[in-house]
Amino acid sequence: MSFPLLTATAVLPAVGAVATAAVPAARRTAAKWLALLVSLATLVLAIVVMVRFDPGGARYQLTESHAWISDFGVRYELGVDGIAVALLALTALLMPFIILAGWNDADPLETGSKRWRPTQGFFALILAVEAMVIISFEATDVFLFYIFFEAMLIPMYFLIGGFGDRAHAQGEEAASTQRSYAAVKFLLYNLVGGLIMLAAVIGLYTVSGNFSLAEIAQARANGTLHMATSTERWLFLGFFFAFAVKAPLWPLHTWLPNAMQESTAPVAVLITAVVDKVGTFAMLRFCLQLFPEASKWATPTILVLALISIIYGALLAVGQRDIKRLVAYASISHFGFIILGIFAMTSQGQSGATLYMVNHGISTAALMLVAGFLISRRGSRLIADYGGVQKVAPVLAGTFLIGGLATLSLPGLAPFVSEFLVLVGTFTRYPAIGIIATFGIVLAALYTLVLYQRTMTGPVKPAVAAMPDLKARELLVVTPLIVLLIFLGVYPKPVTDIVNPAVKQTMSDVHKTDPKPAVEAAK
Amino acid sequence: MSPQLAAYATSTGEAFQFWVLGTVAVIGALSTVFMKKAVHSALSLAGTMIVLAVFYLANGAYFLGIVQIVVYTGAIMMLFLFVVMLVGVTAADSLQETIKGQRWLAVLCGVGFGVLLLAGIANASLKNFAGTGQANANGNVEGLAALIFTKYVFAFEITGALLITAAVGAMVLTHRERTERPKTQREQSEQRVRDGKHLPPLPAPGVYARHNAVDIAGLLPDGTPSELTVSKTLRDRGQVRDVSAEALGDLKALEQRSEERLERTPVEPAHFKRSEEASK
Amino acid sequence: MNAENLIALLIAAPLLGAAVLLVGGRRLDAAGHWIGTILSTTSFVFGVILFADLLGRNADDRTLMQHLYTWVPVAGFQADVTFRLDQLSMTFVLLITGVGSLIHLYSVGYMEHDERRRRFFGYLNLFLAAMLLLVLADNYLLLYVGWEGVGLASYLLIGFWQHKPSAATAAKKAFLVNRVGDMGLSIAIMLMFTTFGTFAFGPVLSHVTDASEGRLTAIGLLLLLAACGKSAQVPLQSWLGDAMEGPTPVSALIHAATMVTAGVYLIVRSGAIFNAAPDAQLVVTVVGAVTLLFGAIVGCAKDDIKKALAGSTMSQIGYMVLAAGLGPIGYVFAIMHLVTHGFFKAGLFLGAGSVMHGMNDEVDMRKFGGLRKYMPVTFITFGLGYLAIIGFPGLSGFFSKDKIIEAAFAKGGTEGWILGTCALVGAAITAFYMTRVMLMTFFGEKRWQPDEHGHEPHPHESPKVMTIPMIVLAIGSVFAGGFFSIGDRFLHWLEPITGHSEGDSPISAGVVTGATMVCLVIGVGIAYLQYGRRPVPAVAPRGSLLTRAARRDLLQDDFNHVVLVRGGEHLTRSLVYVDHTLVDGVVNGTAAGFGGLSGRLRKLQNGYARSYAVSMFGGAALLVAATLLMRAV
Amino acid sequence: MNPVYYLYLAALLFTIGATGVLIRRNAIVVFMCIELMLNACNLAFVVFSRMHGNLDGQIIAFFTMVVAAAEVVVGLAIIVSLFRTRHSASVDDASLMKL
Repeated sequence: MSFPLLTATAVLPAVGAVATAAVPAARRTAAKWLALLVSLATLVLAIVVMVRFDPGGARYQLTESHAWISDFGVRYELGVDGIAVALLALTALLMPFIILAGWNDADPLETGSKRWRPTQGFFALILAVEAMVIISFEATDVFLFYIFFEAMLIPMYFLIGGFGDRAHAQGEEAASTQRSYAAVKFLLYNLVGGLIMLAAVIGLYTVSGNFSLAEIAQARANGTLHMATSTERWLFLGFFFAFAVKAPLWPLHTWLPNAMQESTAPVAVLITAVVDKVGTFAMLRFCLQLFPEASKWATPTILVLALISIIYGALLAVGQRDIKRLVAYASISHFGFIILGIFAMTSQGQSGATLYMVNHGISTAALMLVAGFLISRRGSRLIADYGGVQKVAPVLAGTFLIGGLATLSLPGLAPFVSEFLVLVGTFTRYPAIGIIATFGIVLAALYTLVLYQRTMTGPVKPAVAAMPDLKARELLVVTPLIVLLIFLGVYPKPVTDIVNPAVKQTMSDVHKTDPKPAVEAAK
Repeated sequence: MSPQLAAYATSTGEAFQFWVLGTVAVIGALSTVFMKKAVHSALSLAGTMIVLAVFYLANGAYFLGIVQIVVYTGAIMMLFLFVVMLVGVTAADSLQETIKGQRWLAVLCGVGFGVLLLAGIANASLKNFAGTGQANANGNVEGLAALIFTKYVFAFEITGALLITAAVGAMVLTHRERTERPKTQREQSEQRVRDGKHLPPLPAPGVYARHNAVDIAGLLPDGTPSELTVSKTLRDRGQVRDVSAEALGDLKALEQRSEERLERTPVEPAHFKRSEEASK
Repeated sequence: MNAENLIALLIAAPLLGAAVLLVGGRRLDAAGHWIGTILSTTSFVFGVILFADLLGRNADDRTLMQHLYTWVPVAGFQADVTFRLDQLSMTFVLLITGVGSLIHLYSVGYMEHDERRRRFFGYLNLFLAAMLLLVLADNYLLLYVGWEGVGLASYLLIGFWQHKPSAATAAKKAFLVNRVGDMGLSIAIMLMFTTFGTFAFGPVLSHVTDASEGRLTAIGLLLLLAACGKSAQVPLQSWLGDAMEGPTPVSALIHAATMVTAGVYLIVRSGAIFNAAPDAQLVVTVVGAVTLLFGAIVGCAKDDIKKALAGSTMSQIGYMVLAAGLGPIGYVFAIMHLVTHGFFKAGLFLGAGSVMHGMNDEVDMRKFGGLRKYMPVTFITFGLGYLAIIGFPGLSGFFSKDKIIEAAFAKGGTEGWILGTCALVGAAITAFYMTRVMLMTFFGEKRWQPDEHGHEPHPHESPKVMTIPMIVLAIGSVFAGGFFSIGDRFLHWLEPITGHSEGDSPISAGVVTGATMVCLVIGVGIAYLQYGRRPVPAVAPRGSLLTRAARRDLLQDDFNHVVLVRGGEHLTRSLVYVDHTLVDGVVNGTAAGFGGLSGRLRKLQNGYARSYAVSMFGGAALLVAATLLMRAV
Repeated sequence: MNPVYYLYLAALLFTIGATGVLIRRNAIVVFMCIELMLNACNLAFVVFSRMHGNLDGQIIAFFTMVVAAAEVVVGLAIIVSLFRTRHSASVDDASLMKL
């Protein structure tokens, strides 16, 4: 039996999480280094996965399959296609930066009880999330996926509720209340989604007698597994609802601003850049493959919702006064684009959406982490508390600007490629929706530049006058992200090569082909 | 008459016995529930159990019938009575309900459940009674023994373990481990002095009493009863009989009579404030 | 080495400069400006080498292609990084790198005292790279990259003095307005993709005839929207005036000579599409005509020398767009005017910069006057630029503008008459406002006063490093037009790319030239009467309604403010409210409902064992009932 | 007479016992009611035994008795120790089964 590479990518951070949690209270720094090393080792494994993955090969590769709960046909089945590889790489890539950015975020304020170990907990939780996200990307068994899709909520809950920004305008107590509110809101939204999905998972089992994604999809394609139209639609809705909450799609989005606002910047990145991607990824992998007809049936509604997300998220971002909230609404807008791309049912749309997931992860990480550095310096999240930072901390401002430019999809940076692909993909099938979505890019420019203008330019405010520029550790976080943004903007081919075959497969699952250009169609 | 029919139709004697004793059993059960005093409940229950023992016998369960009388009525019910003694024989429970709606709900559920059960039995096709004749051919006890030591041997062994566990459990629960050396009398008295408690021997009950019952508190000079005179167990059970009103009445009558005889004017009764009362 | 391989180096040189200067940090502060200038000049040298190579080829073999790599391959969507160097892009390359290098040189002096000079040069190099990418791209998507790239550079440079809120706001405004235009370009690309299955220049432009006219018109209008944004044409012109917040070299390079002309490039490059979509063409000419008058009127009313020049730029680009909208009759002249305008407008801006440099960064022309004595070189170069822009016979502007006016009449029919008349009127107004600028700045009495700190400006000539570029540009403004026009050199050079037709002018060329001259004289005359004969008041008079409107950019900003900014603010604010109360409220309401319900239910849990026993018993009863029912059924 | 009447009697006794559990507060009486319920079940088992003609029902009843004996032992011990600490044998005194 070959080495279970995929299992290793998930087990490594899981073991790392346990080990980190076990580090004694006094050895905080050791815990940090341990977490960092584990995340780097995971990254190495992810790179090995990427290298071993053959884009021209079988659909699912590096597969592992073991019986688990044989009574219910639940199997421990892992396998990756191009889309999963891309997201796996993204997750593994972002983790070291998240850990490095949160290096001092969870240090105990005062050295109180000897058993008090928030730092260890923080990093252990982050690694636990990594393990669960990775296995969600790899699972090809619906039940296995569901378990980790849900289990992810537990560490996330503690990360949101337990760790917040240090200084808070209304004092620690108010901050703590708001944090718990945000954490509970996050948990409730996602639990409701998850429960509905559980019902759908059970329903799927009763219909198919099987949990294996590949087998069900195969049976659907062969026609050996017939689902009544209404059954398929209900099941689809059950799955989609959970993913739409996670993604999040308007109007199920309101947990995200709260969660991102209250958590520390690295955790906010973890939420939006990594965990939420599971939702959009699952739409692509599960909704479309398992329920192709229902997906097509629901497409118009979903497209409209995605469109609303795009415009609505952007407009709300413009109206925000809190930096992190602004980024959160911007993310809602971007998730709208991703969902739009997925359900446009064109190669460009779906490749673009996958690429978008990766790029959005990197760009949001860059923007949010720099914003986190900024906030940690001034101790306020309010945009109005800043001004003229550019003068005192030019490198910080510069990196912030690049992160912002990536968010507004400036050509030459990675998000542009994906956003354009999504728009083109949508436009070829639904021109009107494509055009309206394009307004999103104008609004993106508006909220990004307004944010930059209000915080970084203008006369230097007294409160920021003594603000130090980025430190070496912070530069180490931001620089690779920016390099990656530029690289993927200039040369995204490595990713598209991996993603394209998988998208082709998905397209054939839903029996859709790209529309022909008008000129050819006329002939 | 075929054997089957014989088993099906019971003899007239048994029918008579059933109706009479059945009535007794139901009455016993009802009084178990509704008697105010636990002792009465226990006795009623014992009666019901004996009736049931007879029914067991009538149904061919000779061994069980005897066991029911010996073990259940003889041992278990006596255990109940012991506990009732410990806790207080005469203490009558108030049947006043304290939880809102509890009684109504209970009765409703009870009646509903009963009706359902009866309906269920009535609905079931219970026409064929094989009778225990064949099974008891080699003797009831032998038949049971054969089953217990073959088919049910594991259950039997486990039951044994259960009984031992129960016995040990009962001991653990009721046994109070002495964790320190018992105090000597000297130490006890020193302790008492240090705490400022009642130093002299406790007063005897029945002062000014109409009779010398132990459950009547002795009266203090001002006529109030002193609970110290009653044993602690009775006090805990709340079984101190309050006769102060009568005693005071007696006292008054006595004073009046002596005044009349001695032709004196009445004096104002003194108000005492005793530490003993304050500590109460 | 093949000439093709040099193309990428054109872009690489300034890109390298930008990277080095922006990443290099403070270590490069001392040498940064020279690095920037050298790399920009390197690019120019490459440009000249390539130009020589092109000249050595046949007229129909002057298109060089360099395929670097495949950029975004997704199914039918194939975007390559391929460069195309033909006569049209060559013209732009030379203009961009040439004028760009001169302005780099000028900036060495102009920005000498700015502590962030290194970064300024980094941005300038970034701009050059993006602009070169724009003109060298072989497909619309790559062009779009350059298109937004110059927008970014423009944003960074307008807002270079970020500590001034006005500069930061102007930069943001420029970027946003441009984004609206960019939206047009991106939709146009999508439409091309759905129509032709590609967006590379070659296949799209050669298959135009296969597509329906409706689609082509749509593409054309969307491209026009993009051009309006980038080239500050009505209705997206409002950002250009504010963009003058940037340092003057920026205004000269980006907002006069190169970037703002990108729209004209786009239209000329997509000529095949417009040729097949007459409706779109008509709209282009209308936009051009409206803008040329609009810009000219705004230019007349501004007292800020840079804003007056900005109005002029708008107006001149209006000419170009008008010409480009005329189709093959006008393409060549649009580009020719673009080049000559590049020279003289850059020269004028540099002159204005020189004036400001000597006047403590004062921009109000009412506080200038009589400067010709103090700044002779600036005066002469500015004067030559002035003569060129008003179309003084023999200078550059005369040749190029005259041709455009002729071409407008040559459009034929009523349209031709209207457009030609507009162009003529524009020429008169141009003469008026430029004369006004000239008179108010260099003639008359000195009107400057000590500022609030008591410092009286001491006007002085700028250093050589600044005057040399001005002189070079002045030479260009004088001779470029003549050089291009003699023997129709420029026409023959560009014709293979753009095509050319003479049109049928209702009036002869001579008459048009005469009319233009008359307009010129009228414009100059009125200006002289108003500003040359009478002293210029130090405080602007209230003026007529039109003047006041023109000072406010013909109320465009007010319109934007009321409709877009206010409306947008209300919209976002109400949406924030809706999100909080309605969307969140529904969810919270549900939660509260469950909370209330559970509050009721928890009363059932009173802690009494007997109570629980009742529920158990009830449950058991229900189970029995259910069992019986099942059996009954 | 049909022996099925024994079953009616068993049902009746069981119901009475159950209701008693619910309405009495004295733990000892509650316990007695439980015994009553167990006995009712035993009666039913014995009758079933007669009905089926084998002794399995009696065996079950026998086991029930044993278990009941164990239960009583432990239960009464609990009541005694409860009474020692609380001076009361009312089940309502312990209303701690809530949050």
